[in-house]
Amino acid sequence: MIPLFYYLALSAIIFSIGLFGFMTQRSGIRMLMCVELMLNAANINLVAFSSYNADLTGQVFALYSIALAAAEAAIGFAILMSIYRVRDMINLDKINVLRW
Amino acid sequence: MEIPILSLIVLIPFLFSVLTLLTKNKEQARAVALLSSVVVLTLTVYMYLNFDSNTAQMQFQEFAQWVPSLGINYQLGIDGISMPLVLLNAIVIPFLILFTWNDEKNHSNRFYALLLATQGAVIGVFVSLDFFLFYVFWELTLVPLFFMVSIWGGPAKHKAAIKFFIYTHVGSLVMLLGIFALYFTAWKQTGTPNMNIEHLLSQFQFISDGLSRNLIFLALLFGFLVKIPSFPFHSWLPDAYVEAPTAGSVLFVLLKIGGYGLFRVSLPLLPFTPSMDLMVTVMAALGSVSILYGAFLALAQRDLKRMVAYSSISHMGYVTLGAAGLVSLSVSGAMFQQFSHGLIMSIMFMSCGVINRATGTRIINDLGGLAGKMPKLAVIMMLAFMASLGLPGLTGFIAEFMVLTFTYINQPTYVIIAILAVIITAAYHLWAMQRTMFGVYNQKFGVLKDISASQTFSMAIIALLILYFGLNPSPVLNMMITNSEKLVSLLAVTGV
Amino acid sequence: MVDLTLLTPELTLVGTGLVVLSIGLFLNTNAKKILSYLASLGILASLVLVLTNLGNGGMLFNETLSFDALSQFFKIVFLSVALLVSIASIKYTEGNSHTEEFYSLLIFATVGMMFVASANDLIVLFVAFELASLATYALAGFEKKNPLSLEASMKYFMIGALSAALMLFGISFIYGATGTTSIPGVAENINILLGSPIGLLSVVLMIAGLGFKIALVPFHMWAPDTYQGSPSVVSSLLAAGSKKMGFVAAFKVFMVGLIALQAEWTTAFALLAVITMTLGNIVALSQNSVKRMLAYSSVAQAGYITMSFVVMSKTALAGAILYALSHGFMKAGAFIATAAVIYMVLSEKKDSEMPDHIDNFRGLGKRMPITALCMTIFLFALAGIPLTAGYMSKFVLFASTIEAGLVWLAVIAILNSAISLFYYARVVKYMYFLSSEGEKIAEPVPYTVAMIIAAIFVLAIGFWSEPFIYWAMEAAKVLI
Amino acid sequence: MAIENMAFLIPVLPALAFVLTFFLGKKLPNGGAIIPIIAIFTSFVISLLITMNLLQNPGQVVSQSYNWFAILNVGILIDPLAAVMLSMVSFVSLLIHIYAVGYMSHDKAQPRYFAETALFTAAMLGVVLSDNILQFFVCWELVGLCSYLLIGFWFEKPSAASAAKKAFLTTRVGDVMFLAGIILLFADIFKIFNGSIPQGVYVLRFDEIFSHIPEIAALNTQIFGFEVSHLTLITLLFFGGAVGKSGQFPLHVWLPDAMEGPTTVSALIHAATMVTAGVYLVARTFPMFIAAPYSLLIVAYIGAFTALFAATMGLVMNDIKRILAYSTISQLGYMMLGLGMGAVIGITAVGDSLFHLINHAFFKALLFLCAGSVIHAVGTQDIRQMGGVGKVMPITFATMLIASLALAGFGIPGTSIGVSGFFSKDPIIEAAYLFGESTENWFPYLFSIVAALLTSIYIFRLIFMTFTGKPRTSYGGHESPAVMTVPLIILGLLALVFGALTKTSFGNFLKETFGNNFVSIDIHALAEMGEYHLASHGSGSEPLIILWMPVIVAFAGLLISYLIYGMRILDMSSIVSRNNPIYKLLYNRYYQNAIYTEFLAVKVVYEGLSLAGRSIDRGFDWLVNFIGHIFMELADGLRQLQTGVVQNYATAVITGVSLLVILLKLIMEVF
Repeated sequence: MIPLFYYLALSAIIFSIGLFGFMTQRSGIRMLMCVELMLNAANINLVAFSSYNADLTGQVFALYSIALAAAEAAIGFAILMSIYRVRDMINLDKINVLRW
Repeated sequence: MEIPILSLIVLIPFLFSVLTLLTKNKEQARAVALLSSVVVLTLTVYMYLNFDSNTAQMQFQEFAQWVPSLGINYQLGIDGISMPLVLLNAIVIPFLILFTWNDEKNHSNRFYALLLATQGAVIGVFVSLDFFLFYVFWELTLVPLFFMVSIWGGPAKHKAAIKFFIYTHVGSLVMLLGIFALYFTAWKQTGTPNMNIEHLLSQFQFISDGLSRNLIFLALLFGFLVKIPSFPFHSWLPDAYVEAPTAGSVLFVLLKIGGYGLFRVSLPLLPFTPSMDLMVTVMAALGSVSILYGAFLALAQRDLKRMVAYSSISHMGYVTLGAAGLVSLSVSGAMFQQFSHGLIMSIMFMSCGVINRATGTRIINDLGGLAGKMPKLAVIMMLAFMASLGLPGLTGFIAEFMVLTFTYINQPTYVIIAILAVIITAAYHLWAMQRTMFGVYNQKFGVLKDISASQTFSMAIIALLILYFGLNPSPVLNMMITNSEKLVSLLAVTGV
Repeated sequence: MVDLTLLTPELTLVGTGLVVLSIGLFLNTNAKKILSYLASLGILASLVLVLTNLGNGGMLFNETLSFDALSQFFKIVFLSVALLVSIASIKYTEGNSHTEEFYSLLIFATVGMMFVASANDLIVLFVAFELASLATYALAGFEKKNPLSLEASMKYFMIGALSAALMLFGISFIYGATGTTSIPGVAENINILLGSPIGLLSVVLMIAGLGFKIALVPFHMWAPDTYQGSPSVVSSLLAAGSKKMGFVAAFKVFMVGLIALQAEWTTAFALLAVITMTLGNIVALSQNSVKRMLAYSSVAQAGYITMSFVVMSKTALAGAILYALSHGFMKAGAFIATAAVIYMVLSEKKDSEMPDHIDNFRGLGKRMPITALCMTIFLFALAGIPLTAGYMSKFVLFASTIEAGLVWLAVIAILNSAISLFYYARVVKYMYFLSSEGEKIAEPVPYTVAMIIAAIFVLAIGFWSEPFIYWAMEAAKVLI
Repeated sequence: MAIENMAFLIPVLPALAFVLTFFLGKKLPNGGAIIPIIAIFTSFVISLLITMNLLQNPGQVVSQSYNWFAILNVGILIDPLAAVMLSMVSFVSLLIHIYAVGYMSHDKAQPRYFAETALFTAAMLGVVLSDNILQFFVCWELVGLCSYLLIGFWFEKPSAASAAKKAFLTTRVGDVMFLAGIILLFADIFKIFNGSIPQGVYVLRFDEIFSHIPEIAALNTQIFGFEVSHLTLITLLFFGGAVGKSGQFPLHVWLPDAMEGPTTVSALIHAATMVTAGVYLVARTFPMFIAAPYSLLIVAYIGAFTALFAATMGLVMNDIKRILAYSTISQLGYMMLGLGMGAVIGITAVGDSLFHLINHAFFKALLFLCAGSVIHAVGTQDIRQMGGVGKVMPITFATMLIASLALAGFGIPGTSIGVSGFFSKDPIIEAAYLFGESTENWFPYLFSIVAALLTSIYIFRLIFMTFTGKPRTSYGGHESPAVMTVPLIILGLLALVFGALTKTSFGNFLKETFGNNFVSIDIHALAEMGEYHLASHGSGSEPLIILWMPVIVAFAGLLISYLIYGMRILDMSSIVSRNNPIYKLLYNRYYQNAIYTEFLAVKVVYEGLSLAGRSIDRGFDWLVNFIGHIFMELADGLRQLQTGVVQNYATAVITGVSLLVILLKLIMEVF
């Protein structure tokens, strides 16, 4: 069967992609997607570990985190929506009234 | 069961300061303030009369648990070191209130409230035997003075207030570090936390590490030197003293907690400080330099009040120097200097205030010939100036003579430096006297009224005290000597 | 059948939240005022329940929830902050059609924090953590017409999501290494990670995840913007409440779970503590927005509390925990006072650019005497002037560093608090020494009540510290 | 009750008078002058009685001591030395007070005047009868204060105010040396007792001090490589104090300016209550001086030089009071010289010097009072505008003439014919000759003899220009009222006969002082210690020319000034002119003012040191503010990090994480 290392490598790659995207993307939507990537990378880890440790906790945890991710996305989109209402755009790098 | 007199003299001012806040107008405020200060004075005098000046022990002790889990207690007591200073405060404050009796100030209720609060805090520092309590009062003295300067102060009041606040706060924090160190090392040794000052001081010698002992001593010393203030930590003083309203300056003068700390804390620790000789030298050097430096700068000032402020630096140098003398009489001389300096400077600042009020200027060269118009002021101010330049028969001389003479035994060099300053001191006093009081009257001031009855009364009483204690210092000096002998006997243990 | 008495406070809160939410659907805007009182009552009730349960502890739901001195102490902190906030919000939500949402969010956030406080398992911890976060994201953006509020919540949310991901990633490694998510269980099997890069990585990830809530530099950058932008009452909840949640979580994760990796995280926290307090204090010096200044000051205060991770002694923890409590009252109070001022400013001119600008504090002593007095108390407490809660907790905390022989750390902390005095005193100066043309105005009752309560506690902790220190000690015993 | 129990009243009564007059004076006639007069009269009576008592039985020295504070005491010591001083001071000051009733009658500040003079007298009396050096110093300072107040009596006059300040400051310089001497002395005795001073021993009492002279002399210190005995140091420091108070070179500058006060004050200062204090200090501590190597020599040289130096300036002054001022300085020089002669004639020196002091007190007081009444009548102080005053003011003229003769010292050696000055000044000059003989140091003698010549020249110049000839300006002069002339007459009589009456008894009486009565001192042993060789043969055995020399120069002086100013035969205009450098030098008083005030005080101390200090202080201030400034700058810099762009925040977070990982990794590697 596939060695654990592969999973870890995969999740690491996904996570890094997420990080990179989060830092570089302007649109709020894309940034949210990057966050999802990172969360899922974590989930991969959890699941992989749980199967290798032969213990279900990890998978339960993964389920929880998926649910949470959904909730988070909901809130996030809500915020972005209302921003869009007020500012007619969601390029977050333009939204820097609060600074210094 | 006898009355907890110390708690009373500490708490009454605070209590009444709250009452004063509630008063509606100036008349009520000053009346309440005066009442409080008079009560405190009577209590203090009563205590003084029942005070045994032949023992160095703490008297009128009070004890109550406060924060047992940290060994913090509410513990008060008074001895020969603190008694004169408490007396000084109790005496001067009522007359200070009388002095300001007819001043036109906005919100005088706040003013008197702050004044009383300061008194309470300062007395609290003197009588608390618990380091925590000590520090609490120590810091509390800052707050009312900060407000007083920034509300009723001169043109540059805000800068001065903040500077004074931060600067001295830093000093106190460094001191606090030292206290912590004492506290925990003692805790480790005895296994139980205890903030009692005497206990902590007695544990100091068991700290194995010499370096940390030096550091602790230095931290505490720094805190005190900033408050005294001694060269080179004095730069907060001129601004604060000058910008403060007259009463504020007087309160600053009564703020003798720095020197007090020197006697209460530093000297007992000294014998167990590894590099003791170095420390003593440092203290002596700073003391004598402050004396000389302050004198020269006073000579350089054009503003009368600023001159007085610098002269105060110069005089406080005697305290440090005398403490470094390590002879019982030099130490008590230093203590007496604190007492006498408090009295003298009070009048000096009052005079500055009066002159400024009357003529609208404090620039020495603009003044002149006031003696003709304000004879009463002239007489009192003359006496204060003479006392301040160390004229025999007045308190200043007793203190300075004792400090110089008895310090010479151990620290000849620094005494010689200090003696040079005596001439300069005379010089700037006489110069200022000549330019303000004598010579041709500057007509642009028009007709001046002499100082009011209340001002005359309050200044005259203090002046008489200066004269009395100058002729017969024993009433306060003896208790000082008793305690300083104890302090010095500790030193003798380590063969000094 | 498990005995749920220990859980009653949380249950009460949840109940209140749901009730408020559901009733709110049927009420018209003016009538919604009741809800705020209702919510406040609910919070008060659960606070009372916690206090009654004080002392008896235990585990629930096969040891995923633990009820002990620590958790209860922090619950008290959260609930009292929540209570202050909800009382203050009576005024804030007045005539707002979304009152019920506000309060339910507030309550659920509190519930989340409380669960974090008693979490004994990483899953519970994470979920509760997220619960609180999500609720507060929404709260921060509560003024959904106000671009600043939205920007605040957006930043808060974005960084929050990022750090949640980081934390989860970290947890995943810990789980992988130890095979369990129960915190004590982790503590037993963590030794595998000793000195391994994975261990180090997971430690750092956890620090990042929690440091976001604690607002440790460099994970703090959202905090000033969010505190400034979001409604003051919410800022006070964030600063006073959810920040403490980060601490309690960190206490559990590091001091219980990852105790074996102490070497790594002590060093990390040492660095972060110093940087945090210094940067916070220095940047606060040059702020003109009072809320932003308070934000930086709370960054700095976080730095102080973090010192306890470096010292790791019973006194230090007691100090930190006490500090958490006092800071809760001080900061909540300060923000509420600011809220009052903002209310005043806005009631005078609607579209004021920066209503919490320090110039609006001119002559406050005359215009809003009570507010000014309370604000002064809070500020001096934050600065650590004796006989206030701030001084007492600083005293214990700083003292403990000396006790542990970390003089350098103590010196840095002391110097920092000396710097901090400057910007606190500055506000006092504006309130009392600078005059303004504005006339005296009636101070909104709810704000005043909240502030007075806070002020009373601030002074009480300062004067009569014994019981508080005792509780803090008890709580500290749980960790060490 | 025994008279010595009333001794304490001597200073206390005038002090009381001060308080009373100060507060009640306004309500009484002539500013309550009566109070101090009565008080001082009583003091005088008491001191006189004590003196009488001592004359009969020299053993009964009054000596009382009480604890003051710490280990220091207050006390009274009246031995012959003190007794004569007391009587003189109280007597002269009494006369001056009486005189002042008339002189000050037009001044509205009379009460203040009489109060202050009373205090002045009290302080001086206190100096005289104190039994320990500290009390001595205390009263000494009070004297200084009173002189300050009185010189600046007309404080509206800027010149008066600054003169007062100058007087106080200059004497202060001396006082500081005196204080330093006391401190050093105390430290030494402390050492001798090695730190534990037994109960009831007052180390600063004169008898205590004298009993430790040998030990103190044994202590040495290196100063500039010279091995200096502490005794020498202490005595020289004391002498420094004396130099200040007694206006010896180089601290004499204040005395001429002190003329700014009322003339009566000048009389007090010059005759009775101030300048003599310095001489008295040296006399009081004479045992220490004679035991200290070189000290007496220095005293002698300074004295002799001052005598000459001041006389030269006296020659050219035109202000009548200034002339007298310089003559005082010069006479004080003689007294110091006399004391210095102790190096050869031992204890007798004290007798001679004090004798001159007393006589000088009489005739100098007289001179001033006469000058006063002249000024009172003429309304100017410039002798060039006077002339012929003798006709309008016969009594004043007569008494003034007597005083001048006394000052110049006319008399016939070997007989008891002569004015008081003669009997007291000649022994000093003769001693100076002896001194030259036995130590080959001839300068003192030369100085003193030349000074004697100049003295007689300048005083008769004054007489001739003032009283003889015809008025040079129109002044409505009149003789002064009785209240002023009576004191003149009394003083005149004394100036005339006092010397003749007491010339032998006085010296013997004074010898008793350091004899066996209150502390037994073997002067010869001390002199050995001081490496002095007391001349075997006493005075009076010199060659005749030496005996006659002083008188001859006195007559010479009289002649010269008669030719110049009386007959107007010799024309001095060529000499007395601005373009004559010597005259210019003298007239500008050796440019002391430029050197002391403008250079030392202003340039060096004020502009140099204090202003420098001020800039240093600015530096400190700047430093403090600068630190604050740095923080504000930092704040402004660091807040720029907060860009407000959420992506950057994310970057910050991630960078933080990675940096932490790397750092920790490294740290873990290292430790």
